[in-house]
Amino acid sequence: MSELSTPSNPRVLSSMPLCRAIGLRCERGGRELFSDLSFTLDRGVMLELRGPNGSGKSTLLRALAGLYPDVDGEIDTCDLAYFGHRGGLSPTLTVAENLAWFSGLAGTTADDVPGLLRRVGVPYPNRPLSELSAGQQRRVGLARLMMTGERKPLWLLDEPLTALDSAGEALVGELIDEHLACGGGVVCATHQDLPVVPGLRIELGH
Amino acid sequence: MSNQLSGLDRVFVELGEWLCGFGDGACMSGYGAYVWLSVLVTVVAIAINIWLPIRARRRWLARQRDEHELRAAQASGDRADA
Amino acid sequence: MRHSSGPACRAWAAHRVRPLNALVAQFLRDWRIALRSRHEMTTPLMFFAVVVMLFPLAISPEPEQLAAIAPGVIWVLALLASLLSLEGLFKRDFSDGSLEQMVLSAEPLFLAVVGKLLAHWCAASLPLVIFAPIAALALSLPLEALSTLLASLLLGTPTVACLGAVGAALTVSLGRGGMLLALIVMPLYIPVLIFGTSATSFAVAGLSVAGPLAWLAVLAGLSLTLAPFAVSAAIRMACEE
Amino acid sequence: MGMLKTFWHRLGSPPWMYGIARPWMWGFGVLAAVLIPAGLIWGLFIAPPDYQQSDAFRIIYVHVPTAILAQSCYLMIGIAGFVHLVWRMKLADVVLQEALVIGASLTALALITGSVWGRPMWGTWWEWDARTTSMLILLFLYFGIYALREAIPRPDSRARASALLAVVGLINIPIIKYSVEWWRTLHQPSTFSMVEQPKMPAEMYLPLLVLVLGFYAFMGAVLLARIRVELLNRESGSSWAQAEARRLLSS
Repeated sequence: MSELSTPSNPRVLSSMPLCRAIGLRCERGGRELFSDLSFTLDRGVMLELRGPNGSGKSTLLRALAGLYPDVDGEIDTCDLAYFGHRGGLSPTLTVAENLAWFSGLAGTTADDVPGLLRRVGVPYPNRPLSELSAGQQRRVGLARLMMTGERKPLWLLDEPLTALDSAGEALVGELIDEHLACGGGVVCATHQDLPVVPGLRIELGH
Repeated sequence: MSNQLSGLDRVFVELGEWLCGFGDGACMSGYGAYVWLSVLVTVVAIAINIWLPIRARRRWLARQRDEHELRAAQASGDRADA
Repeated sequence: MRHSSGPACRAWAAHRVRPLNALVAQFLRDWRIALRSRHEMTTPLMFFAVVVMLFPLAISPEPEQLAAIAPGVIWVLALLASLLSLEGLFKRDFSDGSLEQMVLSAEPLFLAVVGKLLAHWCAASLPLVIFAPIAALALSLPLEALSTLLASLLLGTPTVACLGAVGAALTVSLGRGGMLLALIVMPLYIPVLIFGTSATSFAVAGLSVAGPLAWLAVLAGLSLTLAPFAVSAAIRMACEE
Repeated sequence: MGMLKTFWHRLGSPPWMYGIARPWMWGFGVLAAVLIPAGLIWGLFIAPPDYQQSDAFRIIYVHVPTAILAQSCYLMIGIAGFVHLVWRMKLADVVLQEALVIGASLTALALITGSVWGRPMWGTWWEWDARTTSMLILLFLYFGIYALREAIPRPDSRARASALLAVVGLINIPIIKYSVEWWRTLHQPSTFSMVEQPKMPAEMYLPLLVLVLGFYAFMGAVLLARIRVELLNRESGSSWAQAEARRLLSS
């Protein structure tokens, strides 16, 4: 993990914003979810999306990730990691194999996997994912986020606190703080309050 | 042509002879049945291809007319209530 | 909507490790999954074996008649068996969200797709090629034609895998895409089928097999370079739900 | 260059396309209404009979134009698919959807007239000749795109998926045609096949040319007509479509 920038040596980073959205408008099923939505996410800032179910939080996140093209307006982001409802982990593989696959996709090395897994509280690298509980699988997803944090400065989190116990929520807070300290950015859609004070907040669906 | 004529071929042969009754233009030295069948099929296909957009256009217009009347009825309904 | 990865974070992408890391990682991942869910490798083989058995019963046990149809039967069954294994190629990844992570990978999607195609080829087509001699013996194909049959299968199945992957990626977001996949992909398989069967029947007839095999190699080269782009585009579409 | 760019940009806006398509549609329609009957009469009655097949060969005046049209329709679908994939133009998707139906019907028509022509010539209703076989494969390519479009509910993913399949199909067509012809020469080359037609004398060839042009004009007219109706259907909520509806309802 030596290459990964750790809180001890945050590297000097360009001041370009991580994500810029101009005049976003989205209509789904004939209903307008949001319109004329613009924001700029700079480094070290967290944007929190609030709003009732079906207010377009996940749609906006997927649009930022480039996974939902039906949004008018302009989006300009850098490499990003998307942490959605579907964990993106394959149950037949072991935890270590899943992480090895992700590090390959992100083009980074994953040498200190046991340390990473201990950090997120799932210290069983060789256990198949299907044997882990939903909360543990979410924690492995968090380990994935941490591992690719270097290559993907922008994190898009879709209700990260689901299926996590109180220790898990504290863990999420720590990870977000570290990521922001390293000059990353976070866009988080959530219902519960996060242990991190958001720099920006957007209400949807009112 | 093959001598033991299947049912279909016999139809074509008889059709050919019948067509020859109308002069050599229709007879086409015995092959009239085949030529005129393919021309007929092509003309029918052309006609269908022309007719489809016209029908679609009529259907769209009918739908617009219904919506139009619906809106007009509602408008007059609202006026009546007001 | 205009979506582009801006220059904002060039500073971050400084330390690329090994460019082929994504391809190898994806290959290993899919190869392990294929090994773990062994039934997905054996089902197409069982199908291949059972249907090969049907032909002598249906047509005739005489070796001459069987030898005449053997190349065609083996190749058609190889295509049909590939359809069975294609069904699950993206379905699992689509449902558990791995496909999204592939699309969002920092490394180009093209590399991951090539890795996945190679793994699919090893898991689905190689067993067929290994099993083909037994089917050839069952259909009393002359032994001197066996090597050509294997060569044609080895050269033809990459094209089958690549074109099939395009069809599978297009129909992954549909619930029951099975028949649709066959309808989309079969016309594209025709050149491979023609050159594959004729290579083997040339060998049976003792003619030189260089021509058809060369054509199979051309098709394999073409599809290995072009198909991953089509598959990547199709995967992005599937994820945009 | 500016003019081309504005033309390209305007293609994207349905009302402009709906307006400009009207004169072109009528122009092509009139052209086809003149050329096709003239070509048919010229071909069927005036042109001299073929020395080998006598009058049976006159079916080519109907079969060849539809075969040519079927293939150029697929070419247009491939190009429309490419344009939609690259520039995400809605009009390209409308063109693809409408040309699909016309192309499939023309391919089926070519197969029917081809087999009717086969009967007097080869004595069989269906002959695995190189051209009829590749025409049949083309028909399945059409069905493949049509089935894919029917299977995908969401309009824009349906548009992009069928656009990609159209491009992939277009790239594969030359390979398929070549391999079918190669396969055809492999097995006993048929004594007389449509391909090695003896060079046709002018008075036989000209009516064919007239008919091919007539069929192109016919396809242009029908395609533009269908595009206009489809634009109305897709944009019936928009202001220009409502204005058009009012205009038509009042007249």
